[in-house]
Amino acid sequence: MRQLIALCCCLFGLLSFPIQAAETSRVDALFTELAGAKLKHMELILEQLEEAKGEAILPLFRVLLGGDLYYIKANKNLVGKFDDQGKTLYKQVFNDTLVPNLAKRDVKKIRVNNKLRGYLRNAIARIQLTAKSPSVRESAVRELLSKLDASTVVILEDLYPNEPNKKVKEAMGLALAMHTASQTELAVSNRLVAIETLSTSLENDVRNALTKLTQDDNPAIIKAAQGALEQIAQRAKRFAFVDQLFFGLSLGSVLLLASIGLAITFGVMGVINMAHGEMIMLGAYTTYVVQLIMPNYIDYSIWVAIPAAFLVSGLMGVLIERLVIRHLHGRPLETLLATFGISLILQQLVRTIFSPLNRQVSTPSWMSGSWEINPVLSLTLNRLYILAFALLVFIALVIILKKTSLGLNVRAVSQNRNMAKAMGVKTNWVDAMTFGLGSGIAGIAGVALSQLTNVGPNLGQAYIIDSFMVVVFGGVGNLLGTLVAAFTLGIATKFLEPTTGAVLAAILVLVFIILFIQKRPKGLFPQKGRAAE
Amino acid sequence: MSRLTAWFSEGRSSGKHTLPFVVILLGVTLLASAANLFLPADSALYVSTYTITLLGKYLCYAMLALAVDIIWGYCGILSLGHGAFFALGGYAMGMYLMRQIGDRGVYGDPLLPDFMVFLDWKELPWFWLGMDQFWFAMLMAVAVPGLLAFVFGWLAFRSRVTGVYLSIMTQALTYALLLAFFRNEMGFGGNNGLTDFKEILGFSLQSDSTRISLFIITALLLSVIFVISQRILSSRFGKVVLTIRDAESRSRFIGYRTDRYKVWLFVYSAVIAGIAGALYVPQVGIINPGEFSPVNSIEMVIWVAVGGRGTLIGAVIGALLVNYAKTRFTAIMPDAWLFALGAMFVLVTLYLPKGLMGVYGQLKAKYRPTNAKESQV
Amino acid sequence: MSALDNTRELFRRDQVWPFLAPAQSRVNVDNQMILYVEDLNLSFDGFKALNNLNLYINDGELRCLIGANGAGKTTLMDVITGKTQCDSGTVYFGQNHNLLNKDEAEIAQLGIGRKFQKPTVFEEQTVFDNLELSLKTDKRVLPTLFSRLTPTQIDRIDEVLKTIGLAEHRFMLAGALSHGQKQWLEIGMLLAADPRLLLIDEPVAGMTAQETERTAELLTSLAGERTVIVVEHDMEFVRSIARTVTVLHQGSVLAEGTMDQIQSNKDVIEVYLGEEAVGEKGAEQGKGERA
Amino acid sequence: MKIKTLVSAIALSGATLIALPSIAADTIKVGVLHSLSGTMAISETTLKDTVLMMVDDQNKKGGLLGKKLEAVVVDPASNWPLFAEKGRELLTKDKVDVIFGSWTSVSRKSVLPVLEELNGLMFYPVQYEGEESSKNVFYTGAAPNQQAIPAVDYLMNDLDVERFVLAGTDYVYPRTTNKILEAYLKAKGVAAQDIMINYTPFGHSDWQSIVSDIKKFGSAGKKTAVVSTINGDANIPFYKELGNQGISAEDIPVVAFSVGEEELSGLDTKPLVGHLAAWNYFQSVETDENEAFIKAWKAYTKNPKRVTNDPMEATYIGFKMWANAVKQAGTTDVDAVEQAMIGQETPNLTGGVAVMNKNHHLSKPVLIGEIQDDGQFEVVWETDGVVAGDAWSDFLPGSKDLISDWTAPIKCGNYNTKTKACSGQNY
Repeated sequence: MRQLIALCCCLFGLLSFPIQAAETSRVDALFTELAGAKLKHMELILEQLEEAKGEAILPLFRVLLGGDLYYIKANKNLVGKFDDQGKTLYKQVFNDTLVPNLAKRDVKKIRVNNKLRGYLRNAIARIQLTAKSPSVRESAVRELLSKLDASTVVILEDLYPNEPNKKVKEAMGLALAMHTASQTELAVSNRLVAIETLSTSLENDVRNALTKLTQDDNPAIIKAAQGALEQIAQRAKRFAFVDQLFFGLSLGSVLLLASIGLAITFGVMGVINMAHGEMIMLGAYTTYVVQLIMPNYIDYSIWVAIPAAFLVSGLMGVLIERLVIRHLHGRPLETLLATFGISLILQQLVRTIFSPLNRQVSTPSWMSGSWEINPVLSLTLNRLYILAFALLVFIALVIILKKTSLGLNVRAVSQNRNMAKAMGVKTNWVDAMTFGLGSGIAGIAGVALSQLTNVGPNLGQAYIIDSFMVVVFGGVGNLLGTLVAAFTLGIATKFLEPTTGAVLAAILVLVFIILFIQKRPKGLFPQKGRAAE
Repeated sequence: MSRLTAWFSEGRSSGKHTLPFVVILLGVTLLASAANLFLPADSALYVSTYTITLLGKYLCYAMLALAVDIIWGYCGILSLGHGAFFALGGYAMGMYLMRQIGDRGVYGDPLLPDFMVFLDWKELPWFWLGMDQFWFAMLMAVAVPGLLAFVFGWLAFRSRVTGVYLSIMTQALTYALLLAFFRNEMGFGGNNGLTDFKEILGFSLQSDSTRISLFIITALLLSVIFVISQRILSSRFGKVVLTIRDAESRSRFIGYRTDRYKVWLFVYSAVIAGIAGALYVPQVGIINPGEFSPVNSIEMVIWVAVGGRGTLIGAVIGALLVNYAKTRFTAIMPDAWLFALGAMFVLVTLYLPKGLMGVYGQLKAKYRPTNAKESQV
Repeated sequence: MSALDNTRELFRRDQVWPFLAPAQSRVNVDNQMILYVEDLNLSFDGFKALNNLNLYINDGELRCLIGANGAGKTTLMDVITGKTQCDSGTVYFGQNHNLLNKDEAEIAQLGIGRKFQKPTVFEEQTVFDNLELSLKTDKRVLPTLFSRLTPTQIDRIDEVLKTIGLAEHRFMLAGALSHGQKQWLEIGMLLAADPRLLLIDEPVAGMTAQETERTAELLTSLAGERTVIVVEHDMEFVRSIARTVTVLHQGSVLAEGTMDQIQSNKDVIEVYLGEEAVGEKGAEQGKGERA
Repeated sequence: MKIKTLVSAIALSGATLIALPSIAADTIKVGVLHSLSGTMAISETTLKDTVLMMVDDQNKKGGLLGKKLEAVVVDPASNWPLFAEKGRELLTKDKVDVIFGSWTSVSRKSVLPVLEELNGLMFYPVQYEGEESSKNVFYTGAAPNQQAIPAVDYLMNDLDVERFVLAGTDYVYPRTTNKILEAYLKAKGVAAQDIMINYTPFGHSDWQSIVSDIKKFGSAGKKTAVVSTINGDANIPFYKELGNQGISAEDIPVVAFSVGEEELSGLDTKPLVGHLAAWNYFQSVETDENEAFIKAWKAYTKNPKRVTNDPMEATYIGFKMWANAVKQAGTTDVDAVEQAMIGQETPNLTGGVAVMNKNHHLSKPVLIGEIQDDGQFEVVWETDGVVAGDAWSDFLPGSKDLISDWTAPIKCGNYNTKTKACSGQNY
């Protein structure tokens, strides 16, 4: 089998060789034409190029699709732009030889628009049907599902029989089935078989094809199509549920991250820390700064940002504790006022330092994109990571509080300050550390949030209230409560949203919390000891 | 009637700041008004209409601060949701003013306010009915906040939700209302709220005389509420309220149903807030969901903290000072005023735990120790 | 004018509004019993604080509760005054008032006064106000709002002030009083409320010898028209006032009787009085020899 | 009686300090009423700087009528009632001759009555929902017919879009715009089930479900596009979510009305390449005026990376026109300037000429751009010639019959062509 493929490949090669020789001149002409062509003419040129050069044109299309195709103003030669450690260089499109000493003004970009991009994707897919790696072939086929025209079908038909890879074959089979099913002149039996095969797929294009078939004039076909759609819908429903659950969990993880720091400063120390949101904000800005410092290592920046953010926010926390909170012990409601003042100051501070505009924090490549489980269910990677991260932080925190001596002291102080003092615990030190810890974790949360939302002076304000709700709902001073509360609220919101819409969902959740607190005045997991009051 | 006056006269002994306060307040009010009406615009003593509306606004805030102080300073209940009651009162007034526009709206629709016309609502929602009657609107301005406070307080205080939990719940309350009023489906004008008012009781809101009268009315109401509150708080009821702040369980063991005391005080405070809101809207010219935002409610608490909680006069002074400072700062140093304000809050909580009145008290005690002794009488 | 009259009618102080009128009947003590506590059970996660405890108090008697720490003395008071809910059992005040379905305020209004271990008075208010607040009056919201001190009430307060010896401190903030004075003030607050039943938790803790004596006199004098239950550790004090003593142990009654009966009671001696009793006996003997 | 003195001190100082009559200096005062703190600071500070730059620039040219210009900046702090108060402060206390300010509709609505009462003059530089025309305000931003409708036309004609998602933040601008678009689309024969409308609160940050709904809605075989009136802050998480859920511009293009260069500078545009925005100006347009403007701006802000955007152009045009009008009228008196403004022409930055119409709205070209990976827009379509801003939309039942004409004989902001009546004026 393999040999056979190889054989046809080189056959292709042999055949195409003389033609190539003949056509080189024409191709070059096309190239020069491409340079500086009007958007509307370009598609035509590209078509000609595709048929002329076949697979060999791929690199050009790729570069063009990536928006990196330039031409040298002087001689209209095409070059591809690429970045190397921050400085832009240009290379030949077909053989990766570097084109030396080209400055920005020597070259001009060849623009593409959506139409062209669409065309290029298909073209690349068509060409890639015969690519080496099966995965590429498969994605190529799936890409084509939506635009099945006679020509592609022909190609698929003669590739189908001798396709070695099972999955690719499946995909091709699907494509062909779609085609057969849609052909009214074919025998009903064949079409029914085709529909049968379609009913096993979750692809959108398949579903749309079937929906078209329900307008078919043959009752049998209609019936079959509807049956198939039924099946698909059934399966899709299950995945939809999973999807929604994931959304809920993801929102929950964000709430958890935002509130867990507060669970310490507020829950354990009883400080109503209105500046908590700004601690998160500081974390986010730290991420931004880190990325400024290491622009070429965005992928690793996060790993630097996390400890950095922890330190920055943590130190700020210690500072606040030493300067302000320390003087307000036993007056929780007054810490509210002081910390509110602090939050105002911090906001204005970043506004003056970083300007009030949002700052760009780019997502590491390994965090972008999504994990395609199947055509209807795909989980976005960044949220997946953040979910995991939130849980990680939570566990780490629990360990710190339960296993380390700091944790022991913290709990001692939170339960009975004076007794702890009497036993020789350095309460001042513990307070500073606790507050630092809480703030630091808020900072880490900031790193995570910088991947989801905009990094601006108001970042903190957006989360402060939710955080308080989560902590109070969970039970002040109880980490587990915070965890449960965060996920409960997250999931609840997400399952309400489809029916009620975002705003009403939020309102309902709030009202629910208010009523719940009437029933359980100390939250889900009431805490023993006096820290709460 | 005589008995009521008797009841008041008795309070005089305890509320010894009351008289001077009322005198000064009304005095300043009348002077300012006169200066605005009768002096030529170029004289140095002329008080511009801008100042009048500004002062009017301050007085509304002072009234609001009074409400917060009554519940926080005297009963120890820190409400972070008083903005809600204020805004509800304001909306009641706003709806009345909206209905007053009548067919002078840009679309000339006799019944529907403009924002309803261009989001093409077909008929007036039920809760707008009757709002064209001044008395009814004013009734709503006090009844709605009062009712909300009653329901909330009744639930919360009976199940003994206290301290931080209560504060956060009040915050949740106002936040929920904020979101609700943002929704355009609610029929309260969404984010834009209610604005472009023309007349109140037939008097044009643009005219100085109306502004002055609104200003004077605000001052009058403020003093009346001040006197009543002073009296209430110096009655035995007031003493019970203090015991709730200091040792609630004890006063239960003496036989006081503290939860009921709290509920009624909460309602009273909410009603004052509602009145403040209703006076605020015609002087400022717009009411929108922003008033519900939790940050506003926190600011109110800070006014009281600055002035000195537990003393009505302190609340008033705090509100006037902070807002005056805000006005000045936003004009003088638009880029840095938040620093100043923030620093102010921090410093006050750190060094003046009893607020300005606390300082005043200390000074007095320092210079006139004998008097300090009497003051406990 | 009629409207005016109505308002006048509305605010007459000497009578409360009908719908506010108390549906409260007097405490029924036909058979000389004022407090019935029957098989009371209460456990704080696992630990049994009260273990089907039975206790009957006669009307007008003075009863001492003694027992080691954690014997359930204070818990019992908490249950009686409605501070804590018990798991099972019944507590009746007289024959007609079931205390378990009432909250602190109601119970207090029925005429059960309580003094805490640690004196709790309203520190921000004057001694006078403290007493005024605890007077036996209508304690619902509106009446309190429009209430005014009647001469009789003032006399009552003066009287109490004399009894507790704080007459000259009447306008001092309660917070400024000494510990002992606070103790007295709190007792005074009980007197002002003139309750049927007083629950007094360690009245003489932190008092000087003669203060203690005066307290003893006061309590004994109270007994009779009032019923008094005293929890105390100071044996001397107990002996000086006690007619009947009840010993609690691990949440249930261990023994009951006069001081002498108690002291001669075997199991009491071993669980509670133990060495102390022996020591005292020894001391007496010593005296005897010297004599 | 220290207390008495204290209170009186405060009250009086309050009264007098603010009331001290401002010394009539020999300058022309330009009020700047943009939020410098709070939620809107993110957008408005830029415009404050723009005005300051224009003032500098004008002064370099020797000012106006032989007087120097003096900018008076105040901070309404994104607090709507404060806009009215500060507006009054500018007009009565600082006696400014003109105000440049406001971004959100509500802030404009809040200050409007004050302007009309004190007969002030304000330039409002942001695209908005229309349905308003005041004698005292000149609207240099786009009206719906200068942004939304051409954009939808482009989607239908050039991209053959058949299904539309109208996603917006829940406030009056998106509400109105979407109402207009809905009516327009239906008029164009788009079926009701092919239009999906969705509103979210301000600063909405969790877009998962909504984006996945859009995805589902878009997977029905017909070409689908999103028309986004989502407000500033919420956009970044929205686009991030789009990118992560793998919705590319080829599948479902998003055309936004409030996403400009500045918003894009806040995020990584790689995943957004190809999404659209409709404006009257893009930084990428290559004309001499624009180049000069950009150069000046970067120099002024001392930041070579600083971008320009549409509201800045609107401010630029507004300021130029006002300056010309003042020259022409020879005074800064509001009524004179107001009349001189109408018919005023000034070159815009995209190579055309902006004209101020009788309804106080501008005639501008409409451009549609595709987001590029460098955070700039590539113009893919533009109207031939300029479009006149329409104060009162013809697609809303309430306002079909209304027109605005501030020249004699009508002199009315909301003149009903049917009843020949002018309703609701505030003066």
